[in-house]
Amino acid sequence: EEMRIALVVKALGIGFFEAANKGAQEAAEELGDVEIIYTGPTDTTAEGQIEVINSLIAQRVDAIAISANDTDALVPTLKKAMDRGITVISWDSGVAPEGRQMQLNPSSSPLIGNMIIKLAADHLPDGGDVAVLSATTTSTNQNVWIEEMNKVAGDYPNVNVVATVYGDDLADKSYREAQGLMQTYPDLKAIIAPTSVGIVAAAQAVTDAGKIGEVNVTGLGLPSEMAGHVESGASESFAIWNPIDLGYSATMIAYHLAKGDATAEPGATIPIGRMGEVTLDENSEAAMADPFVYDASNVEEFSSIF
Amino acid sequence: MSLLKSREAILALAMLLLLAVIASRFPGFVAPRNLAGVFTDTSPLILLALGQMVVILTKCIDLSVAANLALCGMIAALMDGMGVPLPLILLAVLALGAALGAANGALVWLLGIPSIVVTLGTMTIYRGTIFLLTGGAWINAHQMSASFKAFPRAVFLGLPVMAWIAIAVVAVMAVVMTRTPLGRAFYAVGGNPHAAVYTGISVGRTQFAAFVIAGALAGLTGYLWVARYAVAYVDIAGGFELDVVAACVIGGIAIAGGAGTVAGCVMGALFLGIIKNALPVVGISPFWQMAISGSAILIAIAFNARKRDPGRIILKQAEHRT
Amino acid sequence: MSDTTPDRTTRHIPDRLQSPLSRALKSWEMLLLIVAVGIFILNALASPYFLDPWNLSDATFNFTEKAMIAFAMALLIISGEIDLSVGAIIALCSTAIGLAMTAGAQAPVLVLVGLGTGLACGAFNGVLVARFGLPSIVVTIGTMSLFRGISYIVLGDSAFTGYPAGFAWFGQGYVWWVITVELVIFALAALIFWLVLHRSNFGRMVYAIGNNATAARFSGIRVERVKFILFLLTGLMSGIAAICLTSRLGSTRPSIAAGFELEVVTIVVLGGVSILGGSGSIPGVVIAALVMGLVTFGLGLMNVPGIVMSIIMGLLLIGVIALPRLWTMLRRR
Amino acid sequence: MLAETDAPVLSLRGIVKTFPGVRALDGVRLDLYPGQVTALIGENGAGKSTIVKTLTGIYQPDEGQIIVDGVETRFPTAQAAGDAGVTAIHQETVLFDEMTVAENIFIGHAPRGRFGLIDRAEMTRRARDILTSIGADLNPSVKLLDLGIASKHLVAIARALSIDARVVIMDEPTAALSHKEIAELYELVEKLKRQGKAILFISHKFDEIFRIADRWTVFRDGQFVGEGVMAGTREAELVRLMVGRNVDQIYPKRPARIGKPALTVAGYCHPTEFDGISFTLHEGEILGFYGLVGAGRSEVMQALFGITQPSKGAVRIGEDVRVIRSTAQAVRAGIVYVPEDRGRQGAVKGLPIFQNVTLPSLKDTSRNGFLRLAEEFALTRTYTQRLDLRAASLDQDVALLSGGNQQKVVIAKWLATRPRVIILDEPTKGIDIGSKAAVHDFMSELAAEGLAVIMVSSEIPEILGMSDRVIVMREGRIAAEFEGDEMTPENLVRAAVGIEGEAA
Ligand SMILES: Nc1ncnc2c1ncn2[C@@H]1O[C@H](COP(=O)(O)OP(=O)(O)OP(=O)(O)O)[C@@H](O)[C@H]1O
Ligand SMILES: Nc1ncnc2c1ncn2[C@@H]1O[C@H](COP(=O)(O)OP(=O)(O)OP(=O)(O)O)[C@@H](O)[C@H]1O
Ligand SMILES: [Mg+2]
Ligand SMILES: [Mg+2]
Repeated sequence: EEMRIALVVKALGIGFFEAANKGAQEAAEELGDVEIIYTGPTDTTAEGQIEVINSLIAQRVDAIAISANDTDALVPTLKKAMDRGITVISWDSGVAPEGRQMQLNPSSSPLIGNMIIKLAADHLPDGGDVAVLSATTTSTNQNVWIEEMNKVAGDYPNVNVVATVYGDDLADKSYREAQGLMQTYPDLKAIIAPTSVGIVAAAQAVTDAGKIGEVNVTGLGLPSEMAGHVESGASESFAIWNPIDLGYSATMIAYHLAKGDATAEPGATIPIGRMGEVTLDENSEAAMADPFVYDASNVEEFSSIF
Repeated sequence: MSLLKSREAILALAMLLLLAVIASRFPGFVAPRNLAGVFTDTSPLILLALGQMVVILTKCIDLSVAANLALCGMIAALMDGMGVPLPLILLAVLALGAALGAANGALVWLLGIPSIVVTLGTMTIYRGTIFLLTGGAWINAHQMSASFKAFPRAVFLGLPVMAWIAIAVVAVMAVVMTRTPLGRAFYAVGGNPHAAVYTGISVGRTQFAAFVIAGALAGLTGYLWVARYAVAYVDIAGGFELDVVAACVIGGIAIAGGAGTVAGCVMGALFLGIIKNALPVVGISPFWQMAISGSAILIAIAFNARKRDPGRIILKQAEHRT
Repeated sequence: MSDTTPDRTTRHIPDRLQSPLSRALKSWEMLLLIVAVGIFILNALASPYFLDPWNLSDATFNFTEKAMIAFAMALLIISGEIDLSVGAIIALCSTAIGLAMTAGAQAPVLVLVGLGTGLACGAFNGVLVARFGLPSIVVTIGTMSLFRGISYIVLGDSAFTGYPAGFAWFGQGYVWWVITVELVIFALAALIFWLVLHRSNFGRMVYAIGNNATAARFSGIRVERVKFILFLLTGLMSGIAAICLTSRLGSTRPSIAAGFELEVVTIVVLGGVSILGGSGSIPGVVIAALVMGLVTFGLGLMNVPGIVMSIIMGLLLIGVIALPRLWTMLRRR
Repeated sequence: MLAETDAPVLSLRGIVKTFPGVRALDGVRLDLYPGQVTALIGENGAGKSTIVKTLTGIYQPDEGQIIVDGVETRFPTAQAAGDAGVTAIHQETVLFDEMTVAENIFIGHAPRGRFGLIDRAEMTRRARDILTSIGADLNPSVKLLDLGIASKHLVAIARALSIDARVVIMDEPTAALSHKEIAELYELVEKLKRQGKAILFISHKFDEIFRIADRWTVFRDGQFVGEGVMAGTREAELVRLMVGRNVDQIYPKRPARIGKPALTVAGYCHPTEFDGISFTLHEGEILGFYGLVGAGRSEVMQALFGITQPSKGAVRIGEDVRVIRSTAQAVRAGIVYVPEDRGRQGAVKGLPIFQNVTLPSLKDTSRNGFLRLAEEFALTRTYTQRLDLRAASLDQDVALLSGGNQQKVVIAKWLATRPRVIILDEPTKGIDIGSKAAVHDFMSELAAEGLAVIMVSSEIPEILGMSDRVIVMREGRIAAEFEGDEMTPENLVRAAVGIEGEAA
C-alpha cells in the first residue's frame, strides 16, 4: 500500500511552497511507494490550517509535514494527529515542540540572522541606516531571524538598524510600509526584507521612488521574483535556501519517521536522500543547509527554477 | 453659513486639522510632493468608493468590489502575459468589471435578492474564480511587461497617470451625479423608491446601472492595482471592501441611501488614505493603525448621524429659534 | 372591502387554515433539510472516511463556534439590525482572557473574563445603535476595526500561550464518547435560542420589531431595550465562542477568528432568515450550520482547497435563495 | 344618457386589473372631457387609486383599452403617460426629501442644456414660475425635507403642472391642505378648466365634489356602476350608488352616563409642538378634538401615549399622578392610542392577526414569559368577533386585510388590554361611509360601557355627531372648548382659524 504524506503549506499559491512541492514530488518518485497530498488554506491563517489538518486526520494519512502559520495555535490539533498515530513534522516555519516530532529548519536561524545583516553591510562600505520590513507580526520564523540578527548587530558597527515595520506579507501594505520608511528616514541606505513578498514590494517601492542606487533592498527572496530587481539595481543581492531541496528533505524525513526506520529524538540522525542527512539538536530541530546568496552573476540561472 | 454646516465642509476641516497635527510631528508629510504621493496611493480607494457611493445611494451595498478588483487585475496580468496590447487590456478590464457588476445587479434587479446577500455570495465566487484560473499561483513583476507596469506610474504634469485617472473619474462622476438624469435617478431611487416609480424611474434598472458602474470602476482599478504593485494573486485587496464602505460612510454617504455627494465621498477616501499613509511616517506603532481607523469611522458616523425627526415645529415662537 | 357588505351576521373565523405540520412540510427548513441529507449521502458515497464517528466529531469544529454566534445573529437580523464585529469581539475576548491568564487566573476566572468582555463589546454596539440610533451596519464596521485594533495594541506581534490545563476542556474536551464539549454547547444554545425566539414573549417582540419597528413602539414595546439586549446576546455568544476557540487553539493572536462575521452571516441567511428582518427560524439556522459543516468537511476529505469550498458556499447561498424565486417567476409567466 | 358636448379626450374601456387574490378593477369604463371636472366616487378599495395608477403608467392593465383622442395607446411607464399628456397628483405624496423643490418638480423631465446636461438655472427659473402660478411662496432651491406637509403637497401639485398635460388627475388632493390652500386649489382647478384641460377629481368629501365637479362616475368593488352630470344629481343618490344601499343613521350617538374623571392633563408643554395643554376627560365621555390639519392634536395625543416626551406637565389617571415616558408605561397606566397612520404605526404587517392583537397583552396571555398560543387565540377571538372582523383565519397576515379590517385589528389590539382611556386619532380618515358607521357605532358602545374616549377628527359633522364635548386646537394650543348648544360648525371653525369676531 502507498504511504500518504501530506505537505501542508502556509497558503496555496505561494511560489516558494509550489517549489517545495516540486521537491516533495521528486522525493516521492525516488521513494516509489509514496503519494504526496499537497494542501493548505488559501489565506495564511491558523484556523484555515486546522481545518485542513482535521480533514487529513480524517483521511488517516500516514504523515503530515507542515509549515505553520502559528507556532502555538496548531499544537492541539497536531497533538490529536499524533494521538491517532500520524507522524507529524514541521518544516520552514515551525510548530512548538509539543505539536510535532521534529522541526526541519531550512537553515539555522543564527546563520540566517547573520546573513541578512551581512548582505546589507557588504554593500555599505561606509555604513549607514538600515530598516527591516518583515512579514506579519505573528510569523514565527521572521521574528526569530530578526531576533538573531539583532544579536549579531554589534558585529557590524557601521550599520545602524533604525526600525522594524510589518507589511503583513501583503504586497500593497509592504509597498506602503517601504515608502513610509524612505520618507521617515531620508538617509536610509538599505531595506532588509526577510520575506519573499516584502522584498519584492520594497524593491518596487525603491524603484518607484527613484532611489535605485541610494537604497539597496536585500533579504530573503525568490530568484524568479527578484531577477528583474537585481537587473535594475534595486537589489544588489539577496539570499534564500533552495525550497525544492526543503520540500524534498521534509518528505524524506516524514517518510523515514512514518516507516519507523528512524526516530525523532535529540541527537538522532535521519537520512535525507540526495541531501545527505540531518542531525537533531536538543529541541529536536535540524538545519538543512546554508542560505545561498544570489546576485547579478547567478540570479538568471536560478530564476527559471524557482 | 450653510456652507459651514454642510458635511463636506466639516470633513474638509477635519482633514486640514489632521494634516496640521501630522505636520507638527513630521513637516515633510505636507510637502506637495508627498501629498501628491498620498493622493496617488489613495486613488484606488477613491475609485472604488465612487462606485460604492453610487450603489449605496440606491439603497444597496456591494461587498464584492474588492473581489471584482482582484479578478480583473488577475485577468489583466494574464492577458499581459499572453502579449495582449495595453489598450485592449484596459478595455477588457472595464468590460469584465462591468460584467461582474452586472451579474450582481441582475440578481438584485430581476430576482429581487437583497444586495448584501448577492454580493456576499459573489464576493467568494469572484475571488475563488481567480484561484481556479491560476491554481493560486502568483504573477510577479518579472512576469509582467514593462509597458504594463509603466502606464499607471508614468508621470504627466507632475502626477502619475494613476492619479490623473482618479481625477478624471471624479470629474466625470461629479457631472454625472448632478447634471444627468441617471445621476438624479440614483438619488431618487435611494431617497424614495416608491416615489421613483411614480416619476417613471425603474428602481431595479437604476440599481443595475449602479452595480455596473461600481463593477467597471473596480475592473479598472484592478488593472491599476496590479500594475502599480506589480504583483497579482488571489488575495490582493483582501478586505478592501470594508475600507471602501468606511470611506463612503466617513464621506457622509447615508447608508440608507439617497443622500451623499461626490465631494464627500472623495474626502472620505482621502481622510482614510491620509491616516493610513501618515501612521507609519509619524512613527505610531503599526499596531495602533486598526484601532485608530475604527475610531475614525465611529466618530464620522456620530458626526454624520442624521438627526432624528426634529418634529414638525408647530409653535410659532419655536419656529423663530431654529 | 367586505366590511361594507350589508349582512352583518357574525361569521366564524377559524384559528388556522393550515395545520402547523403541513406548514412545516412546505417550509424553507424542509428544503434545507433535504439539501443537508442529500449532501450527507453524497459525502458517504464519495469518501470511505466520512462515516467514522471520530471524523464526524472532528468535523463539527468546522461550524460549532460560528453557529453559536449565528443563533444570536439570527435574532439580531430578524429584528432588522446586524453585527459585523463578532469576529473582532472574539479577538478582543480572547485577548482579555490571555491577559487574565498572564495575571495568573485559573479556568473559571478566564471564562468569566471572556463572557464579561463579550457582554461589554455587545453593550458598546448596543448603546451606539439602540441609544444613539446609528445604523448598525456601519457602527459594527467601525467597532470591527476598533475591537480588533485593541487586540493588536495589546498583543502586537506577540501571542498569549500556555493556558492552564483546565481551560483546554472547552475547546478540546469530550463530554461522552465522540460528543465534544463544543457540540454540547452548540446544542444547548440551539435549544435556548429556539425557546427564546419561538416560545417566548421576547421572541414575539423581536419579530414585531423586525416587521415594523414603529408599529411595535406604538404597541407598547420598548424597541430600544429589545435591540440593546439583542446586541448584548450577540456579544455574549461571541464571548462563549471566544472561550471555545481560544481553548481549542491554546493560544491567542490578534488575527484570531478573522473573517468569522461573514461566515456567520452566511449561515444565518442560508438558514432562511430574511436579511431585511422580520422572518426566520432557529431550526433553519441549525440546519444551515450543518449544511455548511457537511460541505466543508466533505470537500476537505477530497482535499479541495478552502477557496473552492467558499465558491461552493457562495453558489449555494445564491442558488438556494435564487431558485425558489426563479421558480415562481417562471411559473407566473 | 348624457348630452355629448364634446368628444372625450381620454377614455377607458373594459379595464381589468387583478392583484394576487383581489380583482381591483373589473371591466371599468371612464371618460374625461376637455374643460370639465369629472369626479370619481367610490368607497375605500373601490379601485379609484388603481385606475389612477393605470392611467399614469404605474400599473399595466390586464385587459382593456386606453383611448387618447380616439387612438388606442399603452403607457408602459410613468414617463410614457407624461409624454401622452397625462399627469397626476397622487394620493400619497411621492416626493424626494433629499432633493430641492425644483429637482422634485422636474425629476424625469428636467430642461437640458449643453451636451444634454441638466440646465439647473433654467430649471430653477421654471420651478419658480410654476410655484408662483399656483400661489405657492416657496424657494425652489430649498430641500424638501425642510418643508411642512402642506408645502410638500403644493410641490406635488406644481410637479403635476410642470408637465404640459391635457389630462390632470387629482387623487384626494385636499386631504392634507388647510382651508386657505384648499380655496387656492379650487381656483387652480377653475383655471385649468378654462385652459381646456380635462380633470379627474377623486374625493370622499361630497361638499367639495358638488362645488367643483361637472360630471361624476361611481365605482363599487372594482366595477363601474354609473355616471352622469353633476347638475340635478342629489347626494343621497350618489351615496346609494356608491354603497349599494341606503345609509340612514350616520352618527349613532347613544346616551352615556358621564362618570368620574378618568384622565386629567395639567399644563402639558413641548418645546416645539404644543403649549399649555390642560383638560379633563371623564368616564363614559367622548371628547372631540377639532382643529385644522397641523394644529398639533396628534402631537399632544402621542405625548400622552409616551411616544414623545413633554417638557413640562403631568397627567392624573383616575386618582394617581403618573409620568409617562414610554408607550409601555402608557399602556400600563391604561391609556391607549389608535394612530392616524395605520400602515406605519398601527398594524405590524408581516405578523398574523392574532399576534398583532396580543402584542401589547403578551403579559396576560403568557406564563413566565413563555407564550401560550391557545390563550392568544381565545383573546383574539373575543375581540375580533366583537368588532365583526372579516378574515379567512386568525393566523392570516394582517397585510392581506383591507384597510377597514386592519383598523379593526388595531382597535381590537387595544381593547384587549382593557384600557381606561382610548384615544382614536382620525379613526375614519380615508374610510368609506359604510365602515365609518361601523366605527362610530362601536365608539358609542365603548363610551356607554364607561370607557373614556378621545376622538381626534378634522371632519366637523363627525365631531359634532359623536362628541359630548369638543376642544379646538390652533397652532399647538387649546383655542376653545365647547359644550352643548355652543357646539356649532361656525364656532368650531372660528376657533380653529383664529377669528374672534364674526363668522369668516
Ligand atoms: N399593489 C397592490 N397589491 C394588492 N392589492 C392591491 C394593490 N393595490 C391596490 N390593491 C387592492 O385593490 C383594491 C383597490 O384599491 P385602491 O387603492 O384602488 O382603492 P381606492 O378606491 O383608491 O380606495 P381609497 O379610497 O381608500 O383610496 C383594494 O382592495 C386594494 O386592497
Ligand atoms: N412636515 C411633515 N413631515 C412629515 N410628516 C408630516 C409632516 N407634517 C405632518 N406629517 C404627518 O402627516 C400626518 C397628518 O398630519 P396632521 O397635520 O393631520 O397631523 P397633526 O400635526 O398631528 O395635526 P392634527 O392631528 O391636529 O391635524 C401625520 O401623521 C403627521 O405625522
Ligand atoms: Mg385611493
Ligand atoms: Mg393628526
